[in-house]
Amino acid sequence: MSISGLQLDREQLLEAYRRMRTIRVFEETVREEFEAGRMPGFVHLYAGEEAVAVGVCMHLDDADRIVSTHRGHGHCIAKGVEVPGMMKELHARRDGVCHGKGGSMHIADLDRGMMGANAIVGAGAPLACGAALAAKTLGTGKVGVSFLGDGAANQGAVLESLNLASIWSLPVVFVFENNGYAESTASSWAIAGGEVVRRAEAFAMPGYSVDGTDFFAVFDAMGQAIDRARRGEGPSLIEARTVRFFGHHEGDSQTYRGTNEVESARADRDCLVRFRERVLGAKVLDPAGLDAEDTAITTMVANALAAARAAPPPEPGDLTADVYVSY
Amino acid sequence: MSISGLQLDREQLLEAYRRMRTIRVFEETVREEFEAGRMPGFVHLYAGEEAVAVGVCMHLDDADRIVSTHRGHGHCIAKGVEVPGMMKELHARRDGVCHGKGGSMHIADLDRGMMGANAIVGAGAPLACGAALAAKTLGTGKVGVSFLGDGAANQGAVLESLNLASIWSLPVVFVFENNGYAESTASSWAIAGGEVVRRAEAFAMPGYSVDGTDFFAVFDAMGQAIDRARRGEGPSLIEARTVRFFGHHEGDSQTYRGTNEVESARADRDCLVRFRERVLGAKVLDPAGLDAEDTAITTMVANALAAARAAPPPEPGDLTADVYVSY
Amino acid sequence: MARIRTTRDALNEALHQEMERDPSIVAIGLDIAGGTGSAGEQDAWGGANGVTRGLWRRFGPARVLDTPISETAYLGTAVGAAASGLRPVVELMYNDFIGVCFDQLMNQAAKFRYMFGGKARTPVVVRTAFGAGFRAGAQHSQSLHALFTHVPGLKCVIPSNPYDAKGLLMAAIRDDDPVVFLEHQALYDNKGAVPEEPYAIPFAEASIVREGTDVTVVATGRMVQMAAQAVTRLAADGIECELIDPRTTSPLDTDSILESIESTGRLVVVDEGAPRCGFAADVAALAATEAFGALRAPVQMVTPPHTPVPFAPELEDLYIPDPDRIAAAVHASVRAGR
Amino acid sequence: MARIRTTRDALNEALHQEMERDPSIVAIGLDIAGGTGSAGEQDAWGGANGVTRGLWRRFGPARVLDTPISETAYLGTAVGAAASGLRPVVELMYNDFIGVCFDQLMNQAAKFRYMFGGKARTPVVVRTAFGAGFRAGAQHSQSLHALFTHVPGLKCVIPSNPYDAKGLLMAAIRDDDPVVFLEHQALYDNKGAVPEEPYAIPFAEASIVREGTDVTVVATGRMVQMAAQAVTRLAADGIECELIDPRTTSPLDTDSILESIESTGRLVVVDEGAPRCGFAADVAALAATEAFGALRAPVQMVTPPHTPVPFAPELEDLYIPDPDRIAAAVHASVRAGR
Ligand SMILES: Cc1ncc(C[n+]2csc(CCOP(=O)(O)OP(=O)(O)O)c2C)c(N)n1
Ligand SMILES: Cc1ncc(C[n+]2csc(CCOP(=O)(O)OP(=O)(O)O)c2C)c(N)n1
Ligand SMILES: [Mg+2]
Ligand SMILES: [Mg+2]
Repeated sequence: MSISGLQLDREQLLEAYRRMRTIRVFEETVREEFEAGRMPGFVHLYAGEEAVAVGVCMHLDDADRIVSTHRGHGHCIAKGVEVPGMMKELHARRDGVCHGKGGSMHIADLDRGMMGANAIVGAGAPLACGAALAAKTLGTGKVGVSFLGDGAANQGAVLESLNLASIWSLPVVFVFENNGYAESTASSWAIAGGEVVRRAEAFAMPGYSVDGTDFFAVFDAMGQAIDRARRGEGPSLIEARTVRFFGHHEGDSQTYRGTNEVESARADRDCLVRFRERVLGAKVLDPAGLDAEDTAITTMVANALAAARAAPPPEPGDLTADVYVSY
Repeated sequence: MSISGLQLDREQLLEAYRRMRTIRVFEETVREEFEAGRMPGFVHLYAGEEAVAVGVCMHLDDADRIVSTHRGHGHCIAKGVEVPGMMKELHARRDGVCHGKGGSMHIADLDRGMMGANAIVGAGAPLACGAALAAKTLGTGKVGVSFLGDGAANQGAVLESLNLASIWSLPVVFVFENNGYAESTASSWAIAGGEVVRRAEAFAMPGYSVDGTDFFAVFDAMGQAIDRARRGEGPSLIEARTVRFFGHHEGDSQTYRGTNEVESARADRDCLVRFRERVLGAKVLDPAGLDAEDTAITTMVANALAAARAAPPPEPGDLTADVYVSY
Repeated sequence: MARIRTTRDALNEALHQEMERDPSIVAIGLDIAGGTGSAGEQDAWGGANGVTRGLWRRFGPARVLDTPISETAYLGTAVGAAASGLRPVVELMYNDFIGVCFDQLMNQAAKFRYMFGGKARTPVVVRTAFGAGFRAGAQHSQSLHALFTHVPGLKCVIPSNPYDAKGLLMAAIRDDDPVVFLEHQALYDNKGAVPEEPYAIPFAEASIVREGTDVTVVATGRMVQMAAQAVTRLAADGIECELIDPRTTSPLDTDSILESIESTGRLVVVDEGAPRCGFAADVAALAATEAFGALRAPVQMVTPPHTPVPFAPELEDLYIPDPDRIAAAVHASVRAGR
Repeated sequence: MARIRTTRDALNEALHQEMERDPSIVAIGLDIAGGTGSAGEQDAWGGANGVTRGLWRRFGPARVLDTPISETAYLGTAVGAAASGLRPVVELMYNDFIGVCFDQLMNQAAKFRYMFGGKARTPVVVRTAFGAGFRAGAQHSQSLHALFTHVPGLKCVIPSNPYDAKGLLMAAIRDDDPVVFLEHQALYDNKGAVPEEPYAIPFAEASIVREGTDVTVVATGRMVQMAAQAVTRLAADGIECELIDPRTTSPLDTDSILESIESTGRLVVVDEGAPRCGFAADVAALAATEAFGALRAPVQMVTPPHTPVPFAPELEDLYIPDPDRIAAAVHASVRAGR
């Protein structure tokens, strides 16, 4: 039986907080770095959505596998990918976690069970089914998790995967992060029926619609989903309603958002604030402890940034390396 | 408001019967011709499913458009494509309806609003949405109809189309012919939840599950769907449970089917027999009249066959003709 | 005085003018208006690259359709609509996304006319961004024109400057066949003279960017710029290159290429696509089969290596053919000559 | 005495032997068992072409998985599973269906290793039927190996006879990279010697089907048969062709081709794919860039025209390169020689 988030012990709660806060600090740092023109490429920031990745990944270990989206930094950190290697990757450094060849949109760390950010919307769903199939065939008892945006709910790859996972009873969980938008387009418009969770029923699997800014709600739904998966009963779908604090990507003017939409979300729906209030209210953790974490995380990320800036780029020979295992 | 099939007048009922019987005779003729090795390519026969195509197409005229499947002969005939041109096409003759370049799997007749059989399962769904979009944009009041097999219900193209049609309120009807199998694979297994119609709800459109061997049931459901489409309210989904009298394609040994499955379906679920019983019982049509139709149809198809056999093949220059409008 | 515009604006103008002229043209794509269903501004994006900006305001939601992220459904809808009397112009945000929807182009749009015995017309345009240089990584940087050129029934257009962008897009929209229209990401902000009045540039008419008698250089898209820099430099060294931009890879103006080779005897093909079965190989094969007698040196292909596009700027810059490599290839061609 | 088997049986044997050897191999595809969920016989089909027959009985439903008609989902699942420790062998019924699922190959499987800095292995094999001749029309008859060869990160294998079919499939399954394995529809019933014991044929090793010094003829798949007929006939006329079957188009054994051209000075490439940016052009380009000095005549490409595959037998037979056209090309090559 799954334990509820409220039953987590002190150290686990601290770990959840640590991961969420690390994501937040990481994203804010990346944003500054990108704005200052010191980071190449495109970045899609996860700030505001931390409770989803962490609520899900607190149930997983390195042998469970997740497949991420274009908005992948949070999933990485939640899954245990190390910040220095990530920061170097985003800076296109040779000892980045993908040796500088992936970048933000393709960041991956298979050793941590993180099968990659993915710049093709929806493409991760079948891949997560694959991880689940491997777990099932090899009898490891592990699961696959597919993180998806609301926009991905309309992509054929995803819809087919829901069906396949269901009839093959794959140990996979589809986690839809409904942050209200796919780029500038409202999810309430793009998704017939308005909600992703309706699709669970159509494909004969349990569906959970949870407040994605509430770590405990996500954690509890995921607990049930993962229990089902581990019992061999098949997939589940979680729709986590959440909020994107920044633009779709850095550079997005966001004029399509309502007046004060972001401000009020930041005020009322900040998952970190909510988590803090909850654990402080329940007196499981104390403010000083959390503040100490914050300081440590800020330092850690700042160090990672400094190291990333100073790190060397790939070498010319890397261009043609690692296309194939052998050719 | 739609009229019910039982309200159709004598001539309309006779026309429905004529189309269904024509399909049956056509398919049986094609089967013999194919078995005798006189017809090239692959053929997928529609015998047993006639009431679906005809129940749907009795609502349509030449300016409404249908997109068919690999099992397209029935849809053609139901939509008014002429048998001689079809028979020639299947024989790869130069004056076949596609000049011998399409064949059974790509038979089309745009003048009759038949946008083609399609050898890619599910590919027709977006195309039918396109016909619907054209009707909507040009304000013609016409509709698009996508015929699909049960197997197509799991194809991304189809699932995406359900969503798109719904949110764009396209005047399109998705008609799923659930004949129990996709090739040798049972639809009850391949479709999570067992039924296609559940997906209507997920994509926020009305769904109808009807006995596809009952012309009147199909006709009535289609009546409602098309009314909705013509009122500009959007798409509908019809799942017609039907039966395939022959193999998936000619040559299929069908060992995967249950003992006596086909025999008992032929005995109890023959849509032509059922239609006949119904109209004779209600005394709208008389047996002699129907028999006379049967004879006329048999002769017409035989003539078409003879003409097709005698017709000349394409000419060498046709090989490179009509790739582009201009190049 | 010449009217100077960016490629983006030239494309935008072509769309406006054509949609004004022909009410059967509709525009379809992700965020091509933007803000649909949202609380804030509608028409907020004008497409990921801003090419369709203003269309929604001008032509309204019936003709400018935002879509869910369902490339197969909306591309297929456009194809079906094209076969039913509309002239849809679809935006596929990046050509890399063709992987999720190629069927509707390669098996449907491209083949209708032939399969249906010449009875179908499918005037659909698929506009799509392509090309490397933006540190966008392996899935947003490809140059996939070889795939489109390979498929009989498709046409493939690659403008290299704002003037051509406008004229070729107009031609594509007026064309009665399915056309893939490739817009290089790095050229959107590129400026050049663009007349205000509508004009269409016929397909299969290469543009001779520079005349020369020593070496024929063929390049498309952004590679035209790279090659132009190289040949200017080479001219200073006394090597006169004829730089040809085919502008459409299908149909291809083989005559212009062959005539040039007849006069120069040397060919360098520059292409941003992958080398194997790519467009560079296609032109090299054309020369080897049709202009062999005139060739006086090995054909030189300047392409990226057979690798995905790397993220790191240092690697991506090495990946993309540049003026140095092009000049080196021209030198090699001249040296090897007989 | 040689053990004679069809290509179908050779492939089937390779699958059986490899799955026996390595429990991490799973087979996935439409009706590859057949009858799943039905009232009658299970394992009723063994795939649309009967290649996987018996696997389900031998290895059971956990390793032989029938699928719904969801190519993206099951191909993608195979790719994800390959990156997670299995070695899936997927059947894509016809290569024409790649249009609905190319993304999982071209953007995912092919790029993982590179994008992830060399840390991924994706040992997935996609077996797929291809080729014309069955009057199956434009959507079930294509030869799309150029698409696969074009994409860096994929390997592409095309056996032309039962012996190679078995050995190359074994090699493909043992290979650690994503491999597209193309089975020509018209060759399934083709017979030849096939040893019982397992053996793997290395990639990038062309087979010299016939030695000769006058003209190099390169052909793959069914075209090897067509070319073999042509060269036998030509030998009677005193023209000795060297017939090379590359067996894998990616990686390509360029050395064997180039060496042969060095000795013959003449090249005829026969290919069933479409001509533009196709494999014939690729080999022609190889010659024009790397063997120009040795070439004594224009390269000849023998391919179908730039059209979809027609349904009518009379047209399809004209479409497919045949021994007459190949022989004519060889004659043209010899005549044009210097
Ligand atoms: C197949 C495909 N289509 C379009 C895009 C362009 N694109 C990148 S992110 C994105 C929006 C995704 O929205 P959502 O799934 O809700 O995720 P979010 O960005 O909100 O996290 C789009 C359309 C893409 N990368 N892949
Ligand atoms: C994309 C694609 N996948 C697979 C096939 C091969 N195929 C042809 S028909 C068919 C079964 C279709 O079943 P269903 O949709 O139920 O239609 P039915 O044959 O029963 O009328 C399959 C798998 C195909 N043509 N296209
Ligand atoms: Mg979103
Ligand atoms: Mg069926």
